[in-house]
Amino acid sequence: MISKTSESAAAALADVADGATIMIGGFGLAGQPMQLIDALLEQGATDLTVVSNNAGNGDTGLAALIGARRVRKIVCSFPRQTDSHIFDALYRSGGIELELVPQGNLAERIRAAGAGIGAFFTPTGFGTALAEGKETRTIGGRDFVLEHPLFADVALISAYRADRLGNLTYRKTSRNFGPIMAGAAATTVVQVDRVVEAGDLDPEAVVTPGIFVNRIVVTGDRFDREEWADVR
Amino acid sequence: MISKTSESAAAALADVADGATIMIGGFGLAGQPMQLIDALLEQGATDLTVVSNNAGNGDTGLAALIGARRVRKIVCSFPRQTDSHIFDALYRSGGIELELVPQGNLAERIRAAGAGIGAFFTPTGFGTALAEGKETRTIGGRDFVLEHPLFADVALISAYRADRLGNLTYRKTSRNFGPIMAGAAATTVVQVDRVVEAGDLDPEAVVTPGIFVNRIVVTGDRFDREEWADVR
Amino acid sequence: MSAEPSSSTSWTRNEIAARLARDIPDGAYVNLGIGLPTLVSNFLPSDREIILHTENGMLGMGPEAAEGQIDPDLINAGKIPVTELPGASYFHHGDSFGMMRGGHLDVCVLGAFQVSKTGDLANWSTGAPDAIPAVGGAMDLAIGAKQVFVMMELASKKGVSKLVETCTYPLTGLGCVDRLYTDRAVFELSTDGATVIELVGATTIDELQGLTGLELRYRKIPE
Amino acid sequence: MSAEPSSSTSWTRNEIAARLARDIPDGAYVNLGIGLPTLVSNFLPSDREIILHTENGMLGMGPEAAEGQIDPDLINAGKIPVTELPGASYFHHGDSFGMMRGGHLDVCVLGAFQVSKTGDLANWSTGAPDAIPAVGGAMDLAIGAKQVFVMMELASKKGVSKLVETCTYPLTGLGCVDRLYTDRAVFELSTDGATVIELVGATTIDELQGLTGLELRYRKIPE
Repeated sequence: MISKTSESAAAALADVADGATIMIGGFGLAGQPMQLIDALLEQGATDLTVVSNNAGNGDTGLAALIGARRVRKIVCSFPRQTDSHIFDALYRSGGIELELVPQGNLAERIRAAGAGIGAFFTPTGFGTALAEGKETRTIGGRDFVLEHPLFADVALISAYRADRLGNLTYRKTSRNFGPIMAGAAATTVVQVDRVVEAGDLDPEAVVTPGIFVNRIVVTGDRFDREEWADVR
Repeated sequence: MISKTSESAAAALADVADGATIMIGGFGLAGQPMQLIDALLEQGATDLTVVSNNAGNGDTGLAALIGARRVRKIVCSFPRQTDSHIFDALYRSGGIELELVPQGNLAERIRAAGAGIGAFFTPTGFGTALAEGKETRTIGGRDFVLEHPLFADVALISAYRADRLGNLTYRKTSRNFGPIMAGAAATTVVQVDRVVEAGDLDPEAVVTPGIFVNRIVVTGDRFDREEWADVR
Repeated sequence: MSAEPSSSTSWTRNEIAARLARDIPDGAYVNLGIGLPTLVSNFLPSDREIILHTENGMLGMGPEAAEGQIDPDLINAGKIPVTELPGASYFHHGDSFGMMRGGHLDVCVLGAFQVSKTGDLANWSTGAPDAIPAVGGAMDLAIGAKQVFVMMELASKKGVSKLVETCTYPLTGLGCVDRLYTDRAVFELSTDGATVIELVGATTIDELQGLTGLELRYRKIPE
Repeated sequence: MSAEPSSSTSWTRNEIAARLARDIPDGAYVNLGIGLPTLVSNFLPSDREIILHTENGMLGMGPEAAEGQIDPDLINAGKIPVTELPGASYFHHGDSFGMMRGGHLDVCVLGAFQVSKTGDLANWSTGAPDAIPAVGGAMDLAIGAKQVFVMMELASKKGVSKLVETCTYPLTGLGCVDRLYTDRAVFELSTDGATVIELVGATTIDELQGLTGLELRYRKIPE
């Protein structure tokens, strides 16, 4: 019987290699797979390329991974935030490489990797500095830039519920990059509050089918944490 | 207060023009918007281009529309079926034009139209007769064909439930082309069994957000029909 | 809130927001960019149902969450906790930006550093050499709606026009701004250049031409 | 059902299906194309959990619906009513074919008119001038899995080999077939050509070379 549940975050990430490309879900803190990032920090892989919308918040999660000098390069849309001081300092000192991608192109490049698209023409960014050097084409009177897929060795994402087959549901706007990153990585590791019986998730409401998920790490109910006290 | 519910299928389709491009959802009979096709037949628009996976089954629905000589051209992946005799006869006599598209390219071209993608490189069909004359490119050692979006003036689809804002859920494999066609058409008309109160559909389980839906036609519970007797 | 002019020739930010809000029709799907444009949400006419999109994956966004309602899983593009209205839906980033790029939103409202007379937009970078770049969804929003409205003060604090012949800051999008709402006037922008469609208080076309250095047409459009 | 050879040198269709089924590993995501490949579902080892994909938008497809269980909303790619297993999920055609094209399925099983020694596949059209063309998902399935297995009789009813140097029928995909399961032998195909990895009964390499007109290598692969 298939069971994708790992005994721990450490076990789920044991084989992450130095130099790997890691996608990390989340938009700000919503959907950021904190326990998995902590485990990656602990695990020790370095020289990583990270694909993520932001470049870390505060001193925890992705920010801590960057602070530990484990990230050679980050591919993201919005590194600069009020609380991105770890990235900011490292970037200014030349300690981290940045590929800045408009958010929708970032999302579509990730989606393209999962969907077997070789490249696509997008209108976003045409005529701007972020399209410099890229192939362009006018199609039906509109101008487009050619963008290529973004693949990863490992995707770390956060969802709400899983079943043993890896079918996932999310919660509100924490869904963000999870479903598309799950498709773009050779190995997808998801942290969820709880694993339920196969059949307990409504097949109409499964957002990420289990085919995209390799390993599940159970982290316990989010509502037990202080931050969710208001909506417990 | 927004309400997208039309008083009848006839009212919802009153403005379909001759020469229009119409997408019609469904895979075989599952998800085929029968009442809307019947209303289109009644309405009288002709010289239509139809985008649909199949070219009609038996003597009803899309088959009847084709039989009435209202379809100039069909863009589809699988016209020939055991019960596609109306299309078959017309095609053999030169009475209807056919653009044959591999099913996944058909789906992705429809998705591209809704998602603002100008064109995309797909591996499907490379080196085959269905890619003849199309631009090709080798990317990362793999061969791709360039395909362009398919837009429509009107999409006719079938869903299960709607709310007044046009949020939709589907039922099982009748979902098929509905969600992507809803995004690719200037006007999307959906037939549903029932319209429920805004808030009654779980926001996590809405498959087609109302932004893609213009008009709703209520057809009554499918389970009242003979075909669904087994699973009522 | 009141939308009456606070001076005889200029509007406050709230007044700009209120004026813009009146141009959003009933039933519209709207994205209000982060920063200044969020003010518009305070002025949406109560007799219209306007559905707000947030790029991080939601339609039917409600007001900011009050204290005691904070849900870390429910935030807007500015990462501020918000609420959910009946009829809301959630979707992933691929679908959310597809929705934008595909032109399904009726209106996007954005702030700007500069806007050119033909609707070029610069709002993501000042081009300062030591700045840490960040674009987010700016370029997607710029091309991601049937109509793109920009709201800003017409002049910088130093009195330099931000409506210009050609943007000098890095571009966000080309020819993408349809309407520009400022403290001094409302403009329609097109490949033909800028047309004033409303003057604030006693503001004159001559004044605006002096300030912007642009040749401006005037065609009053009734609201 | 029994999978013993029914003659000393050839397998029945059920035997081909049974042999192929044994190569599908536990936990695999599999698409069984319409027609002949659906036989494989009868031979999936009961000690393995294999998840079936149907291109019309479902993972976790169960067996054909029995009488009294027919749901018109629940059909497979062949438009046959099927059932749903616990842990199933539904998705639209864009996502379903993205899943295939993106290489997420472990195995696709297809039928064929012809297969070339380097894995070219012809299974959608005989090229007859008066035929009504129909391709469906054939071309997507041909490139849509980590491994593509084809099952067919090695020779046509007229005794002509369907494993060929170069396909003469219209192609479905280039170099896409990894393994070919036939009534006489199992082949591995690659850019290097065809390798026999299993001979049925007393079948010899010489016989197969005579039938196909191809130079064939032999390398027995233990199951």
